[in-house]
Amino acid sequence: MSSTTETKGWDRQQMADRLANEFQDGWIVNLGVGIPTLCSNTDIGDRDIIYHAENGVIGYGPVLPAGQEDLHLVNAGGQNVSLKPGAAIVHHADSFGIIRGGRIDVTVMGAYEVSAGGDFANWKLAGQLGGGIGGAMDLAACAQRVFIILEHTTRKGESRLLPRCTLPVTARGVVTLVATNLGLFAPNGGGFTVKELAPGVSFEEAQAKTAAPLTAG
Amino acid sequence: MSSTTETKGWDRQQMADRLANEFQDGWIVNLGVGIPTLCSNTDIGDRDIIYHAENGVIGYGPVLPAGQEDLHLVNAGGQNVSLKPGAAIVHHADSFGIIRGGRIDVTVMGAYEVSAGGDFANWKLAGQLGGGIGGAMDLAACAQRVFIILEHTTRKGESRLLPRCTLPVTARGVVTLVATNLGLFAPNGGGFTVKELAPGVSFEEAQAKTAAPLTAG
Amino acid sequence: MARNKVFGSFAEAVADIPDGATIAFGGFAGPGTPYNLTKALLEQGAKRLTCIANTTGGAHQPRMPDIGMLVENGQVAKVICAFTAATRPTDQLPFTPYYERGEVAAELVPQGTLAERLRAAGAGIPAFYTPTAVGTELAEGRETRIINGREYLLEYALPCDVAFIRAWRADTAGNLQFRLAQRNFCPLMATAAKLVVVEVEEEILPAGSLDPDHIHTPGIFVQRMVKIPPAPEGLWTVRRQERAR
Amino acid sequence: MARNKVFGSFAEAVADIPDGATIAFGGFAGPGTPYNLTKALLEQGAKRLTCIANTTGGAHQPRMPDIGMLVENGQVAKVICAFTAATRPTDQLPFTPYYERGEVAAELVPQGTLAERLRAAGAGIPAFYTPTAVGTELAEGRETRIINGREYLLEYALPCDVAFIRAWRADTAGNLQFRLAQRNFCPLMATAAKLVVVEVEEEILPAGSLDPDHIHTPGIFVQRMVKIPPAPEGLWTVRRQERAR
Repeated sequence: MSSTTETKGWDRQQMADRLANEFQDGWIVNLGVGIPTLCSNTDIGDRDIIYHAENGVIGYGPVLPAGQEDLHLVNAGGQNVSLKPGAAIVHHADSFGIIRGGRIDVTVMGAYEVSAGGDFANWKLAGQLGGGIGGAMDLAACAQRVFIILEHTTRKGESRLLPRCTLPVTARGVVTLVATNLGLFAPNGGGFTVKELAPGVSFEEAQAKTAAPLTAG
Repeated sequence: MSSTTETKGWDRQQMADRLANEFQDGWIVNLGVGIPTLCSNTDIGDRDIIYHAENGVIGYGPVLPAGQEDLHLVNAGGQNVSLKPGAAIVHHADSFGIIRGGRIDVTVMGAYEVSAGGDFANWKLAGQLGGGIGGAMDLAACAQRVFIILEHTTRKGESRLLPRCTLPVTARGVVTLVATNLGLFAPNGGGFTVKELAPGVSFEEAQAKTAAPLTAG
Repeated sequence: MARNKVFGSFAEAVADIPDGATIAFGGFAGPGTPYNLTKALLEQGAKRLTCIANTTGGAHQPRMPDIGMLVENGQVAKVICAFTAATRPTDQLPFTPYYERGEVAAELVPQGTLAERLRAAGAGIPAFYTPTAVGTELAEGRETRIINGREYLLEYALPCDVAFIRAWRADTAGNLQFRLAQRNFCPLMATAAKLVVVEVEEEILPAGSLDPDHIHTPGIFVQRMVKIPPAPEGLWTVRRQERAR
Repeated sequence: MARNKVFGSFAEAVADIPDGATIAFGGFAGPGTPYNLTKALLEQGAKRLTCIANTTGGAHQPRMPDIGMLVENGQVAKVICAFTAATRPTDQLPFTPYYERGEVAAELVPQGTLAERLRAAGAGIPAFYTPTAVGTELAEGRETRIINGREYLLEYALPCDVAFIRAWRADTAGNLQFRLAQRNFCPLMATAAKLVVVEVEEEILPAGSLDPDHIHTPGIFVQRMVKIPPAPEGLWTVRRQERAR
């Protein structure tokens, strides 16, 4: 873990760290825009992870500091990243061929909502005309695993972990692991299994902030 | 024309020359195995022709003499060819993407039979199980033009220009120009229009050797 | 006689783009984006355009020429892209209010499906099946098919009249090389369009200068190229442009 | 811990190929053909194989290890290729009499459809439409569809268990470069197969030695590589082999 905190719950980097620690040696990993990109900051020892971005960059490394960037090289979030030895570039159709072909071991994405059935919603807000899909539907439908990182509740305090999504879904029944500021959860059909609670968070508090039944893992 | 002859009719190179002289400046041309490959020997002045082969070689030139070959470079007939400046290599799916995408201005192929309706047959002999399609069906269905080169008659003297094909066809209604040892012909639905007769060949002789009605062009 | 594909100015290269054209714009998060051609099209003024791209642009400052500006300039009838709104509620794309007021139409397409539809158009494949978007709002009322026990959505090829792309190196035959993340949609759009116009970063080299094994877009797909002049005439990436000031 | 993908011998690289496997063989008229892996498979002896390739080989002398030899060795149940017979009546493929006697099955596929079915398998596209073969014997009784007024044939993806391919250069990450006409089907088969085994002509270089912009098959698709030793142990092209004697 990159930092410790006295504060209750996990911060953004800790949420990313917790999921990154699930990555297995040799996995090909796609990181979504926002908190998921923080996973590439996590030190996971000598495990060899290949980061893939939608724009066809296979084998990228850390974000480079200002002045050291290569302006021809960005990850899916537009950040100027580095390349690791053994990197390769393909075009967008080949990149999504890799995705649809099932070669991505895990995609980590942000979301507005996750359901007990493993559905998630991250492309369209309530009442919005259109939205922003990007590569999320391709990744969600085709990656071997879908992990989600999101704040446990909205700013109004409403649970983002729900019995069913209220927003239009990105894909159905695909999410297997969810990191929030309160802990690590796995959709189980009827609710969520608590795999781990963040420091200072009790089961009761997590349940109180979750609109679906929690089960001790 | 690369040579003249006292003999009646055209030889193989002359058949190829006659069709090659139809190629227009800037055309992308695919040449089939056998007599059609002789088209690339034809001197057609300063017209810029790009030769494409099914294996993804775009912009090849003449066959190289023994000892000068590059063993990594072959045309569709397996001959060791040269590359012209501006050549590019793609893989087989992209090569047939070029074909199906309609980028080939003309494909020149050999055939067993051609019909008055522009059908032709070049992949399966009578009574044969299976056959040899290669890229012929893709090219025939998708090139802008299909030109055929074939001997006018079989060894038994039977016409290869027919009211209808007797062998399984490669594609229907696609052939616009046919060069044989007797001349240049265009399928016209009811028969063939005579565009040109080879030296020493009379209309009557051509008609006598053709199983479909000929019309003076 | 090899054709001359090298044009002297962006204005000349886009002069005859007609009203009603369908234009694909390369680029993803900066690299590969045809800023200079887009700027020339803003000045040229063609109207009722259909614009195909990953996004309409304009979510970040400083703005560079993008489809959002063509929309603001009244040149766009429809966009086909993977974002019609930003995913972060606090961002707003300049395009979005035009869309919400019904002044511009939009077709929202998952990014991989967009790439594959362009690739299909270039490869003579009129339609294909994909697992993407099955079970979502985007699949409602549309044709699906079960193949080997899984449900797939039918998608159609997306041909274009014109593609605007940006490349790193080129030769006079039109062969193109893209550098790193610049490749993205550019080679696909080049195959899908009837007229391909390229802005090129490096000097355009004589035919035969590029290794035939290392060409990303063969010259047979490319009709027009313009070398990007140094700033202030030529637009580079946002950051390069800033540096050039 | 990066995996070791470099194997010491062809025998080791093919040792666990099971009976009943579907194997794609790269190559077109020589370049890209995995002669050494095919030879090792002849010695390994796996049976009831389905072999996918442009052709079963063997039309010309001197013969090199090919699918026709696997057929003669009793290892093949079925072939899927663009030639089950030679087009010239005077040629005969070694495979053809086995097919005619019903000892081996065959699926004859137009070359472009074969390439596209492999590409589709690698790209997660389960099926697509193509104009090729419409109106021919190969389309009889099969599903077609009219799209924009033209008739197209439905074709399905062609996934493989194993691909045997030959490359020019490689690095330890499995990134491959093919030289000139060697590329042909090889990159497609690499995406379509679960296990990709490569015979490599040049020394296998450390990861990072190859320009990321000029890699034809990314290393994520490649599991096993063997450097081709000099003759007589290693087989090159027919002509190189002759010279090496």
